Amino acid sequence: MKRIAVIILLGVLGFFIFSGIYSNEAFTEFGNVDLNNRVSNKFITKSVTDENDIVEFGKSSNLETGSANYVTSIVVNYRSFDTLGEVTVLFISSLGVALLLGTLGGKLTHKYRANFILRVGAKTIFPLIALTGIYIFIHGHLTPGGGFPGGSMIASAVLLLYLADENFRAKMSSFKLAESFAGSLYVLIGIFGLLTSGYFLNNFMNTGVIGDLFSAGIIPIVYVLVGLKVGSELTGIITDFLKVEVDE
Amino acid sequence: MIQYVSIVLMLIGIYGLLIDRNIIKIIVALNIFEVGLNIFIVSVGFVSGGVAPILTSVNSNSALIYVDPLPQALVLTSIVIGLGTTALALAIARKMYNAYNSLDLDEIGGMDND
Amino acid sequence: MRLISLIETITSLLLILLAILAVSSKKMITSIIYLSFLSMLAVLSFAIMKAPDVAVTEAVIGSGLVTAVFLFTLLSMKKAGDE
Amino acid sequence: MTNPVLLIVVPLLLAFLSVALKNNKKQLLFIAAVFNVVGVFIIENGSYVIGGFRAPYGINLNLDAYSHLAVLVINILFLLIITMSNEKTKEFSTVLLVALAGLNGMLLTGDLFNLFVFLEIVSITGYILSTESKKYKYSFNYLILGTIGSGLYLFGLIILYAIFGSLNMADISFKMLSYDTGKLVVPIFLMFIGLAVEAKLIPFNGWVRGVYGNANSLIGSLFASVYAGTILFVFGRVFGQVLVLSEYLVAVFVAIGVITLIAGEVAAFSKNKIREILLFSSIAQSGLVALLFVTGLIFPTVLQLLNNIITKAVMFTIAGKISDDADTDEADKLKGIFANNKIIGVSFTVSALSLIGLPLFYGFYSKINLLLGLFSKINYFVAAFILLATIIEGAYFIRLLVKLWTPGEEGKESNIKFVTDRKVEFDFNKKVIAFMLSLIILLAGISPSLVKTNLFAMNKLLNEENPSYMFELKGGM
Repeated sequence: MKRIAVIILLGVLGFFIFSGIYSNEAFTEFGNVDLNNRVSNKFITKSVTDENDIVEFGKSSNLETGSANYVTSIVVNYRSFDTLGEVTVLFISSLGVALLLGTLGGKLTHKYRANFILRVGAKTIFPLIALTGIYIFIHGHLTPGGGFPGGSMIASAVLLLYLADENFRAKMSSFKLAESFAGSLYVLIGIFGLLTSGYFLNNFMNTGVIGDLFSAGIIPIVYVLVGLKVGSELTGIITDFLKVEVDE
Repeated sequence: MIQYVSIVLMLIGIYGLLIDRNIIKIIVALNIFEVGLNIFIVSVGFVSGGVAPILTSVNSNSALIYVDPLPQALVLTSIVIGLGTTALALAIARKMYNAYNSLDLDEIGGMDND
Repeated sequence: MRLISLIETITSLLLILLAILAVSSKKMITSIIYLSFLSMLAVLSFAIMKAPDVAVTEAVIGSGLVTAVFLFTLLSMKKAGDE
Repeated sequence: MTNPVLLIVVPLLLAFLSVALKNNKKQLLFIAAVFNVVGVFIIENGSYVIGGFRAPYGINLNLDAYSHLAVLVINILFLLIITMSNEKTKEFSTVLLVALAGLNGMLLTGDLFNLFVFLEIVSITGYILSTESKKYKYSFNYLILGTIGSGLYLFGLIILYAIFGSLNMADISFKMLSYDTGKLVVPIFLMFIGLAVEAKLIPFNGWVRGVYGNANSLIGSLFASVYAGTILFVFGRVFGQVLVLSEYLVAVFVAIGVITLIAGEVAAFSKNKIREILLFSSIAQSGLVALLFVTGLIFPTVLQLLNNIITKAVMFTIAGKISDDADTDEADKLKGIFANNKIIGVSFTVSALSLIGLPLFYGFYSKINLLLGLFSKINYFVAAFILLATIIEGAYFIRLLVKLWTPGEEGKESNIKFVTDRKVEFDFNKKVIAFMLSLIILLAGISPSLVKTNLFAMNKLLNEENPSYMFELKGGM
């Protein structure tokens, strides 16, 4: 009975949403978006502060933001403040998980023993995955990816170790230290920009030639910090989830 | 097509939230809602025939037609926030299970652990 | 171009199917597995919509870590339930 | 030292550091709160862009008379509350630091997506704080409702982005002026749901009873005063100033506000536990403030909001402390409790009477102002409901006060001996600050001109014609 009521309710809601969205001609149809009507057009030509007609890969230099990946340029430059908030969200939820589960003393154990291949394989693959993660966040301004997937990849490498060896536990104190260090440095970079140029999180370094590894000013630095922070936070969450109540 | 689907996914997520009484499945429904929302956000920036918003040696200048990069940046934020809330929700769910020894909201609702 | 729209249609239908399965399945574990598949299909749809950054992030976080955390939760509850 | 971004990032920096400096967490929290209180007096109004990218493209902070008043009040209240319940802050120091950053961010930001991020930060700190009571089912309920609410807010916001191509508050507001707002009912309503969950409006407030009703002195007063104040200030910003509402939506929102107001007051009337009375009164006040913001009254609404959050800070701290120590907060079991704690009793009484709006108290001034504002808008209907709500409010608060002051006579549970059994020791901090706040309420009630002239931000709010986001529009896009 309840099911039918809910379905009818959602049908009405769905009709309301669909008709509300698609009866409005200003809501452009899927695929027909014109970027000139949006703020993004200035992100594409990188001309928010400087006038710029065209940006060319490997040629244009010293633009307002030097990232070849537009998404990265938004995430770490134009809307960097959102990213700081996002890192904070992850920080606070890992803290919340730690408050809830961190005090438990027991260890979650699985019933089966990991076989030889998993045990040896995990130890071999671990550095590879971790390195891939690091590669991803160092190249965040050139290729897809960046701090968040890179950091998560490091955490999943640790996860693999947990799966292979149920007695293995990461040393959380060092992860906590890395997390605190990376977060503080992110804010301090922002404050440094505020002191030198009057804008918080200002890109105060030379942005170089688009497409070079050493380009884009503070973007790679910030992304490495974000990667480290996300990696240690997620490792913390996973480690806390592997704790269980001690049997009485 | 995929935009309509994303809205339907959100509705299915809300349906799950209203119908399910199992804590874990409520969190699953919440995740379905979030996946739908994320697809919707990305779809708002899609340009048919557009190029992925990365300058490379192939797509080497900004005069090409790119898809809107801003919604993609927003989705990155949204995904990470979703992970944060899911982890916290599951941690609370575990605590609930320990406290009430049940995962059913109807059963838990009747209990009072004062 | 044709192929893309075909893939898009199939992805869309599968997305809805998996969402319904995930919501309606009785067992928690199957529900979680369906959610994991749903995330993977979301990755595909992000790729179709030319969003590689989002696709990479969703692949690692959405279908990887979220599933792992869900499974750990379930595992810990099963343990408590056994005793 | 005049950039308001420091109000957000300094608490955040200290929060990150507090993970490494575990032993000094409490001190760091205190430092940040004091820093922010000093900071709100030296920041200067204006629009501040972050990262050096101009406003509709980058994120900006918008410090005008409205948000300046808001950060002033919220930061001072935050400091007072953590000082009052000093003994309970240790475990949650880092969470509170992040909450402080998030609250300031919500009030200052000039970008709707950035607002979403800060809203999530603040709500997550809220979920974590609510687990303190160990009533996990209520925390879970709160988390699910809050997450779905902010998801819907984001959904609505993205539809607005698809239409206007911008996320900046001033930019969207400017573009909306020349747009048929009747077509924007769906996105605006979705955003409304998102904020209404946190603002405790009916029917999105299912979480409030469990969370507020079990909170201790620190967390209850934080929720009822600082969190509620912030979310209502933001509500006023978004729905009173940024988004242009169509008449249909205004009617719906006012109806929701009126229903929340009346239902909240009636529910409060039927309760016996102190915290439940207060929480339903909070719900009612939220409805009142939200509906007034929607009708376009800014100054009187802000006065009423201040009345609510200052008095609730005092009352929730006292109620929380009573139930922490006495293990109950049922008024019938606590008869005469104030006879042993006169200073606390007086503070509580002054706050309650001010909330009702009796003459001589600050609340009278704010209520008169908002009624006059409604009359000038020829909105007698709403005014009648507010008067009705005031009568109910007066009835239950006076009933409660009588119970708490007069020792119980006969009856099974409520004899005098019982009162002396449940003795509550209020520490020095609570006494001094609660008394100080009630003095302020009295002083502001006796001579309202003090409020007008002494609070510099309020003064500007009165004088400027449109006291809100106009900086950005003047700056040009």
